Amino acid sequence: MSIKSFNPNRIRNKFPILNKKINNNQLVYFDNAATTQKPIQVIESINKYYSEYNANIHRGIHTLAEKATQEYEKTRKTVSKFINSRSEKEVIFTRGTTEGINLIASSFVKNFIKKGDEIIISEMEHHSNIVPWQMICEENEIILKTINVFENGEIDLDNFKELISNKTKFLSIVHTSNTLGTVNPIKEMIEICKKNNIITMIDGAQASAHSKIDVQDLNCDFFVLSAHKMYGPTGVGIVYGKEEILEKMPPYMGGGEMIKDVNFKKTTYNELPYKFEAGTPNIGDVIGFNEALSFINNIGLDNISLYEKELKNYASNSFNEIEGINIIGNSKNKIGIFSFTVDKIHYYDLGLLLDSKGIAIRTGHHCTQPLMDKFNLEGTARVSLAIYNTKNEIDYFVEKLKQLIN
Amino acid sequence: MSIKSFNPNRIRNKFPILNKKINNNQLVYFDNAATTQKPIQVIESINKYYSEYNANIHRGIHTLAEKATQEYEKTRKTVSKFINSRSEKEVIFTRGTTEGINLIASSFVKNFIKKGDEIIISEMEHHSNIVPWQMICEENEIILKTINVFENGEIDLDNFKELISNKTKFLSIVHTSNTLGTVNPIKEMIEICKKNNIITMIDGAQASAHSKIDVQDLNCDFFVLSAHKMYGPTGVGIVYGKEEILEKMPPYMGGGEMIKDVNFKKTTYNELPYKFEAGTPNIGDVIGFNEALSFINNIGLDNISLYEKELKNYASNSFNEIEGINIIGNSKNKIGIFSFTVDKIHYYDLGLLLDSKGIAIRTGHHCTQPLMDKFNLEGTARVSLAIYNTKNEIDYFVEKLKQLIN
Amino acid sequence: MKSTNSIQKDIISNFQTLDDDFEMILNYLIELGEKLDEFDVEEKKDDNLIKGCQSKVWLSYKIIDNKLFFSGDSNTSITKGLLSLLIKVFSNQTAEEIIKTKLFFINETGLCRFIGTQRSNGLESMENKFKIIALSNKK
Amino acid sequence: MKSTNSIQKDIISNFQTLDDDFEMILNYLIELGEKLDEFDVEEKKDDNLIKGCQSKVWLSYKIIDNKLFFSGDSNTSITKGLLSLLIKVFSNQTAEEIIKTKLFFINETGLCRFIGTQRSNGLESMENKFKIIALSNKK
Ligand SMILES: Cc1ncc(COP(=O)(O)O)c(C=O)c1O
Ligand SMILES: Cc1ncc(COP(=O)(O)O)c(C=O)c1O
Repeated sequence: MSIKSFNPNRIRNKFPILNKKINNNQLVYFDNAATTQKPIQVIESINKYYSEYNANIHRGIHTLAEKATQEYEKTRKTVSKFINSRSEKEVIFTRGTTEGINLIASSFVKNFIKKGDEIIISEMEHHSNIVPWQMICEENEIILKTINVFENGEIDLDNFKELISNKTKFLSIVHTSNTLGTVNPIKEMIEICKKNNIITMIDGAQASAHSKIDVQDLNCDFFVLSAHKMYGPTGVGIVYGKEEILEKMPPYMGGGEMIKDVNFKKTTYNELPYKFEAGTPNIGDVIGFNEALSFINNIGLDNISLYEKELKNYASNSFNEIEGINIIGNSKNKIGIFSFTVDKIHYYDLGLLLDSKGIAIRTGHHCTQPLMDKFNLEGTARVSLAIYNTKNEIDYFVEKLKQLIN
Repeated sequence: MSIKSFNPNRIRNKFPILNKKINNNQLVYFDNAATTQKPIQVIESINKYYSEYNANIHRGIHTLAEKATQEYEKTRKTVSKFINSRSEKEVIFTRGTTEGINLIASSFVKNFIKKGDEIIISEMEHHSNIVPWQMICEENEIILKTINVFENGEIDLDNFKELISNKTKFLSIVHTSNTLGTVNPIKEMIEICKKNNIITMIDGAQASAHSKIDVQDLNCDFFVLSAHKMYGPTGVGIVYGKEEILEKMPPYMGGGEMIKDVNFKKTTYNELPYKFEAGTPNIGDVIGFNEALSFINNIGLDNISLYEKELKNYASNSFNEIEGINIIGNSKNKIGIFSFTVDKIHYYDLGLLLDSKGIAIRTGHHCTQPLMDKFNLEGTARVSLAIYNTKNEIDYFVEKLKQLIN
Repeated sequence: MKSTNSIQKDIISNFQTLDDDFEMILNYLIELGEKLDEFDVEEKKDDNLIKGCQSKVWLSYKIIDNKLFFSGDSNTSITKGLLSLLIKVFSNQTAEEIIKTKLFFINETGLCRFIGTQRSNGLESMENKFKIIALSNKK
Repeated sequence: MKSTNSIQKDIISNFQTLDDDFEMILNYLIELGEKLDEFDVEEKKDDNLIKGCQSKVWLSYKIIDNKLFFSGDSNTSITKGLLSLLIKVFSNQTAEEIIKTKLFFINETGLCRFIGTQRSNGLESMENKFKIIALSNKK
């Protein structure tokens, strides 16, 4: 499918929720950075799993267990291709980005980071990429440093380079900011890290549905994402890790599935990726996630990027014409995420008033309080776009916002 | 509904999968201890969530977010009533029993258990109630002790009392064994613990769908369960903890939702239960779980226990008549879980051969290797019953098993 | 003086005329907020602050003839409207009356829509603040 | 001597007559297992053991005229049947031929049904054992 033949309405039809009326108005869903909506094929595949072949996986030999295991592992294969990992063993299922970061913070630190060492994050991180590091650093007397963010929402690369010392062992950085839309120069940053023997983790929560991720090309050591921000179900996420590093890490949780042999004297752990998947996983939703990836693959990330860029530019131009609006985050390289404040209307009022017109936006600190503090804000209103959004919706939004301002 | 009017066929009709044919035979699903099947109301509620009001919860103010939050929190209320906790704050959502035990092992130990202290589990524990304790004990130089299990599958209470010392700080014990079916005298054990200031955790994975759980009556400090073993979706579990203990525990994972204020200098954590729920939870399935609990409540746990007991006795009598079968676990107090071996047929062959007749059973060590070792077994075949199983199915199973043996 | 219950009933019947129209409810709340007496800037201090998830509320009071009179403000217009309703219910009442009042108008008007669970801080902690003030002024 | 590929094709056509009937496939496998030559008890040692998730397999071999001849056993009848197929394919072949053989019959017969992902240990590690033996006996 080329971008010419790209028809957002054909895509919209695949999302049952987009036909809903909210407060007597057609739903305009602009809260995609919080979670995306789900196409019918995802919903149906979960339905089918529970109606036709629900069973616990891996250990069972009966037909249902076999089928469920195959479908579950099929998703792993699809993810592996999607992010271009060397092997399926490098794909670990989690509940979401947050659990992924906690897994890495907890299991990695135990082996590789010592008292007095340093970990670097940035000022624009989501709480999920701050708090796990704060917790683990406090417990282990490790020093946490933060890279400065410029007024325009871009990262201060010089400051990053200054922060690096021979004690720096780890960089955890967001690929695309959920508040500013900024796409960070992560490839460049990873390269710098490689030269300094710094392990890198990329928070890809906001990136993975919008642009092609190639973990081999990036050469990052870890990459985490959430299915629910990629048209997939809630409760599923991925940790990608380089095999040689994952091999060396101790398990995160203990339990069924992650063991080879359990003995009160000596327990041995299973091989990758199972070592990191303790207990019955979220089978139904992992299977549903496969359909979300099919949905994305069918349109093609190139087409998605292209269309979303067009949409972002259109939105950007329209918003700039509104008097009294302040856009927070004007990075040259950004995606369709717009944080803004409006003179004289509190974002909370804005959110509710727009909701009464059927428009769903997010308001608040977007789980980036340090960034809000930095910009002297308590919160913002945020519009975040996805593949099913249209220029018409942006026009409608602009019209309603102008009415509120005037 | 009284047991007289109890009609398993009316219940069977609510489970779409039970109409399936497996290898040209009607499915006979006897693998309920691994995971139960799901009634249509559970499947439909997940479908409805994704089709009508999918949104990220708690922080959003738009209509979809509001509705999703309400439905998510409704499940917490239902769970709280279901287990009779004092407050909803005592109900924490997890991925399942395994994550719950890891949460407790990790967060509780940090504050309350010191080097040289002792934790007690039993020989009949599931790996999920062994390995987290092994990991945390090794890391913190805590001693792990195990209560003896008798040949008949009952726990050795005298041995338990002997194991208790003034160093004993924690007991983690399974309510109902997934391999033996044994229902442990946990109320008595908890009482003994209370007298000795020992904190108690009950692994309720196999109990919660089959008998009434009242955490206040039990007076346990923690109770964990998995939704997928209670006619609910995969990917959801509960940690119940007494409020005063949960209050004192540090958070498990860091991230969104579990914080009050994040600051690079000082981060403060959210109140209960949110302190323990980092990141976007498994919203869709938590909502689906509410319907599973409704399903159980509508039949009534009294009726369920009564019917399942009848079924268990029927099965027990039928199995005892089969020549060459050895039932492992003959506790006086047990539920409809039958582990067995058959002379001359390996359990693996049994599992596959029965599967070819449409009968789904589990084979292997059932994630209880230490128990297998104790009984000098490598594994067993296991039949585990649920509310939708019937005497007819048991007859069919016995007939096929006899054919295989002869 | 009307009882807190009959004031609540008045509020409910006012809201009924809005026919559950979300937009009208919001606009009505904003209007109600605008009608609140000007709040003394000096009272905008931390002691009087109720911090919700996304909005701030200040609440102060006076006692005249054994009765409490509240005034308040918020940085968001809609919250201010909600606050004005609570002030309407609780003002000109004795501490005892305030303490024993059960707020039923919130559910019946559908205003619970604004008490999202984690944002309960919002309305719930507002209610708590009124009650705490009343408790500390009980005879 | 038939090539490993043509032996695999024979196996596939034998299985085709079973019409994907699961029960018939199982019984056929069990029969195949029963036809395996008796395994020398002395060879039932840990060195020759391939441990799967639920079953055990023993594999030993001889070399005659540069060709490898395998014999094996299993504690489960169905696995033994699967093993007999691998022995059929790989026996009476040179190490070089074994190493370069791609097993396609497993997928085409639907026997992959028995290679559950985590149980892959089963068939996959059986295949690996054959190849390792061949590698260590390569000229
Ligand atoms: C007694 C017992 N404990 C714990 C578990 C682990 O539960 P889950 O896999 O849902 O985390 C199981 C599941 O088989 C169980 O039977
Ligand atoms: C940049 C970023 N990182 C991490 C997260 C956390 O993801 P989840 O809540 O799915 O764990 C989010 C979600 O908002 C995010 O936007």
